[in-house]
Amino acid sequence: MEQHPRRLLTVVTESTIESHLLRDMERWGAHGYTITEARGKGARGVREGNWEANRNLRIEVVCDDVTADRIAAGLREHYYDNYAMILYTCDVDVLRREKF
Amino acid sequence: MEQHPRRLLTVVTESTIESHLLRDMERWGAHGYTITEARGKGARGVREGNWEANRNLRIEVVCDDVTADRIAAGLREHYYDNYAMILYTCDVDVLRREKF
Amino acid sequence: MEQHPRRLLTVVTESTIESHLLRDMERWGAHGYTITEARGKGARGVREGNWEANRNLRIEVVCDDVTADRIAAGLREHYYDNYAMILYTCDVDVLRREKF
Amino acid sequence: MDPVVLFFLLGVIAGILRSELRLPVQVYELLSILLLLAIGMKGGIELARQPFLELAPQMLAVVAMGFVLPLLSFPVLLSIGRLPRADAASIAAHYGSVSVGTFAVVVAYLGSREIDFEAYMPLFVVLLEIPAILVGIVLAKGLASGAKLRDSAHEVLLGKSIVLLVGGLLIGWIAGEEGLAKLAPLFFDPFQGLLALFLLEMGLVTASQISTLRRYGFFLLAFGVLTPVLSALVGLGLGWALGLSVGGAVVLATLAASASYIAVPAAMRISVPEANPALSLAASLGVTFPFNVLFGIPLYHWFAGQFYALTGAA
Amino acid sequence: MDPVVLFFLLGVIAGILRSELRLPVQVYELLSILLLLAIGMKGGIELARQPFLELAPQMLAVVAMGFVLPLLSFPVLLSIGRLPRADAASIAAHYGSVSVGTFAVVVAYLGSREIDFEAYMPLFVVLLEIPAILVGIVLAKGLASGAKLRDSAHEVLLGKSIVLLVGGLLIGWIAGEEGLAKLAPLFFDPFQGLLALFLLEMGLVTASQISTLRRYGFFLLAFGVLTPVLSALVGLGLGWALGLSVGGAVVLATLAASASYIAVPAAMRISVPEANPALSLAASLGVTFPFNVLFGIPLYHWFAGQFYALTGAA
Amino acid sequence: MDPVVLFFLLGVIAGILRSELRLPVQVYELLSILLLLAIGMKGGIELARQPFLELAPQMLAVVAMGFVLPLLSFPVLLSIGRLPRADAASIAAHYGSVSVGTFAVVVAYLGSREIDFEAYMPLFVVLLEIPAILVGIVLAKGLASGAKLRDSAHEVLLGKSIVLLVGGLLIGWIAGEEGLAKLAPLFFDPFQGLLALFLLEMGLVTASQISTLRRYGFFLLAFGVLTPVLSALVGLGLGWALGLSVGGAVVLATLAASASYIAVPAAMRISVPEANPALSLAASLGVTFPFNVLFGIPLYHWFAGQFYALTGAA
Ligand SMILES: Nc1ncnc2c1ncn2[C@@H]1O[C@H](COP(=O)(O)O)[C@@H](O)[C@H]1O
Ligand SMILES: Nc1ncnc2c1ncn2[C@@H]1O[C@H](COP(=O)(O)O)[C@@H](O)[C@H]1O
Ligand SMILES: Nc1ncnc2c1ncn2[C@@H]1O[C@H](COP(=O)(O)O)[C@@H](O)[C@H]1O
Ligand code: NA
Ligand code: NA
Ligand code: NA
Repeated sequence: MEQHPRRLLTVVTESTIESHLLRDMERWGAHGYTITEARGKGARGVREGNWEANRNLRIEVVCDDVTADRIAAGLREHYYDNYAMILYTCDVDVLRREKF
Repeated sequence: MEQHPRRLLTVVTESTIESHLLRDMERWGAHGYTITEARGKGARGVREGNWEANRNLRIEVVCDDVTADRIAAGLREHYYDNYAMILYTCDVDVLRREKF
Repeated sequence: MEQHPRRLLTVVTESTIESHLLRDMERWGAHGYTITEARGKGARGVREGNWEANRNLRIEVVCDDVTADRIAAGLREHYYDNYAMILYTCDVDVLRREKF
Repeated sequence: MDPVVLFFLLGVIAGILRSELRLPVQVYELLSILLLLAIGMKGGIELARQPFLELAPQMLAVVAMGFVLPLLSFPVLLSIGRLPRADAASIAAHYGSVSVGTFAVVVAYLGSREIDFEAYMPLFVVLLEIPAILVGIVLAKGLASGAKLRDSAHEVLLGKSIVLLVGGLLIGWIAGEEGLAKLAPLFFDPFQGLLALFLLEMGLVTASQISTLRRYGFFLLAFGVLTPVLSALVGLGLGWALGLSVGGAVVLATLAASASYIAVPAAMRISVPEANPALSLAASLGVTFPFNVLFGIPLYHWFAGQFYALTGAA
Repeated sequence: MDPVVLFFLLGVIAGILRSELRLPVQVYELLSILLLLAIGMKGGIELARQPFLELAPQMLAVVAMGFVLPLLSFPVLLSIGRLPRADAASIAAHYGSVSVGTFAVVVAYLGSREIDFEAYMPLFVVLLEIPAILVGIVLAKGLASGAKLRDSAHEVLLGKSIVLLVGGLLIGWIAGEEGLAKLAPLFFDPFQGLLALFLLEMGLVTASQISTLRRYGFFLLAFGVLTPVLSALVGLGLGWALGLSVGGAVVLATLAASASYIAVPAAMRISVPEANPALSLAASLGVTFPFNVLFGIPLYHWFAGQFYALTGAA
Repeated sequence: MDPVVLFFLLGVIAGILRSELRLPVQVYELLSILLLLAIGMKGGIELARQPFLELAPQMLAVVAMGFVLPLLSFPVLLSIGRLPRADAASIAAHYGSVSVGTFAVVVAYLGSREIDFEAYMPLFVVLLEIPAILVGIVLAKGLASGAKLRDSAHEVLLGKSIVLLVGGLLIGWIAGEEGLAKLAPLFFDPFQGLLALFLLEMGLVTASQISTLRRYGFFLLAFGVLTPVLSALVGLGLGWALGLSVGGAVVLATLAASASYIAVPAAMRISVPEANPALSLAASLGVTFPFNVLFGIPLYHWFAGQFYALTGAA
């Protein structure tokens, strides 16, 4: 079956900034996103997810390389220093490329 | 440590079709699956996950290449046109190949 | 943009062992982790996630190859035989390597 | 205005203003479980009080209405609405079936005005939920869809709302009023409060339908307002013909007027997947639900008053 | 039949018919938190009414029963059941400990029959929860498992159920009946309703155990029915020996008969991981819980009536 | 000690002992929705009883206090605390605003002592929530932050707590006491129970702040205890000047003393992201909230008694 290479960009970050972050990611070229509720631990300590202030979101965006780079650059510039956040990308194959 | 290459197939789709979808995926060869609740946005608009009709599921299946292709083909044929759905695959390494 | 190769290790397992597992994974070198609630099916049957005893967790750790191997080995030795558990790894790129 | 309706408005306004207010979906589920069980049990308590067989003719008539209503709206959707066959069928099914939320609101409405009605009405909710779904599938797929029909009927029967309503009915029937007295502090006493919270959430969901509505324009809006009014007249007439009290006729009119947004959407996604769910939900949730809650129910009450006065039945 | 038991049956039937009905796990958690706190507080209110020291002998005897019960079933599991040592030990621990859900049902049962019992019984629930776990670990690992034992005791003591029960006890003890009156509308008045919902969910879970049961066959079934009956006799005898009222003896018999499905499974997963949890849960949840709820409790009540009449104690 | 406070202690102790006890975040959300709506509705019922305009001067004075309080603590944080400008501004905003949880506790405190207070106090909660946020942003960013300010005000106004409080107020105002009577079994009767559960959860969260506290040391601790006491005196004085009853003055003192941990943290994360949220939460949740709940409120009550006796106002 014909498959098309794309990038999957995953961000784990504070849920407080959800609406701002999504707006920015769409501005930087994301055509869609998937969100799951998460908790975790990292450089900024434990985020247990048991009340407003310490919930994480795990946001996934499937997109082309250029968009992935643009989003990653945007996140590094505008968010990375001040928010609990990690970001990683990996190669994936998608079925219908026109969606992403 | 010995690791074995497999494919990880991820589907994000409407929660309404859960039972049908899982039955089909097992029929197409999945030996297991992992489900997380999700919400998101895509070509079919925002799915906020705040009530029955707009919840998403994120389903992962680890399997061999042939099964991944069969599942992807099945989803494309039977679901892709009529449901909010995306699907992507990526290469992973697993520990005990006999499980997948 | 400069990106650094790392490994993403994903474990899906029973939620009962959460605190023990996280303690061990940190001991084996994980600097952080992300947890989402999950349910699923595998060799040990359906885990519906509707009460204490059959909830799954999906734990992700981004780390270097050596740590990934150490965690995988530890899990295989101490957990794999007795618990509902799968584990897979894949290659990812991260932005700021010093975090992982 | 009933305070529960104020909660609905609060939800709609918060939604339109894009407030951060969200109810966790688990709270929505808990509320709907409690409401469905409470409604079922109330009906069951009442059923226990009277010979079941006496109700059989009424039940048959109500089921017949469930088969007829979608047949009336389907041609309109097809010809005037110029909708594809699948969409027309799906919307017809939504409007032929019922909304438990709207039922709860009319019960609260009559309750706060101390108007009696036949307390076995929850039975009619159950009976009306399914026929329209079957009609909808046949309209979309033709009569050849036999196996699909059986599957669908099976799935709807085992869907959350029917199981809880019927389960509640049976529990109420078996345990009776006295047996259930101890459950009142969870299911009956806070009923209005639970309904208020539920309507707050439905208000938020309704607001999120507005953008779809805008896209599909005037026809959906007109359809979503006119259909319930006309269906209410059908329900009202049937209620009168069956000898129901004024209150009972208002309830039956409201059931006829209400459009499903839980059981039918789920069934249509499976059985008529090519129908666009955004369309039917925008109509049933975005137009008809708020219309019924805010204006329809008082209107049907007024209709019933006039009609029963005219015919000398009241 | 108590209406709460009807909810359990509704859950079981919905589960067997593969209905779409699900309770969100968060609702399950909320219910169990409320029930545990309410049970604890009720016990605490009662403890405040009497000198704690007078209870010490009873408490010791009950703890002793917690140590003895698993020792009785372990050899049966090993020899007749031919189970691996770890599984036998784990199941013995489940049956030596108690189920708070079953306790709530017996309390509701006696309440609706207006049979009094010693109101400090929740204290016994707490006392019975732990000893069997320790015995189970020793049976599985031998006495060399000292550190494991300490860890396990620690974890169970800090597990959700003990913390909420003991916390509730202490709050009830400190605040007393009057102090807690204002909390009644959340914790005490809707208790039966909360229990009904909880049992609905447990019914669904019970139904999901049936496939496992089928796989492991007849022995589990027989064990899951006979053990509670025999344990109930032990509990009944002890209750009589301690001078409890008939109601109190029924409660203690039911506690002895009940098998844990919350605290013990969690502890066994950590301390005896090689035991198969499917086995113990199928027995305790799939057989013993429904047996106790549906048949056991009335049976133990009948036992107690006979026994107390015979001994002239009633 | 009020039983609701015992629940808070239970949470703190369970948290410190690293118990497995967790409340699902959805339960936390449900509880806060119910509490906010209930508080709002109670205030609204009262507002309906008196001419709104008569309250205007009091409202203005309270808003002014909201602007002044953060200006008082900011220099202290900057000079004695040696904190970066952004952190000082953020913490000042937290302490200038209010905590709805603390408000609920003082209401329960006065209620169980049968001390009356002006029942429109929830209005002040709403009014006090926002000014300090605006001051905090200006302190951090300078007056050039015009657009940011507008955005923030907008976001806070549409945040969950304001929408529910104001929505509740309006519903209470429109429907009045009688209209809301049917909602009492969900919102008003179980209020203390809901608050107890909420405090149990807040106790767990408080316990999780302790490690941060340890890291940032003595200054935060001292600040978190002294600021509320001094702010309470400001609130008390204002209450007296406005002619409030003793009870009313205690409430206003407690509002002044309380530090936000919901609305302000969220606003600061967006508008002053370089401020470290761990710092402000450790102070407001880890120190000031427990201090107020356990010691502060009785202390402010005592203050008020002395003060009103001295000035002959009581
Ligand atoms: N090494 C890691 N692997 C997986 N997830 C991580 C890792 N580090 C951080 N996270 C997640 O990212 C969130 C923010 O990370 P941080 O900014 O490092 O505190 C954490 O709460 C975790 O959920
Ligand atoms: N580009 C994307 N990246 C990540 N998730 C997506 C993307 N597009 C769609 N999704 C997810 O897939 C669901 C269905 O997509 P669609 O059929 O395009 O509406 C959405 O609700 C999202 O959760
Ligand atoms: N092939 C698979 N693909 C995705 N997830 C799986 C697979 N097999 C098992 N799982 C997940 O891992 C959990 C434990 O697996 P198991 O130990 O095989 O029962 C299951 O409950 C699933 O959530
Ligand atoms: Na209808
Ligand atoms: Na037992
Ligand atoms: Na303050």
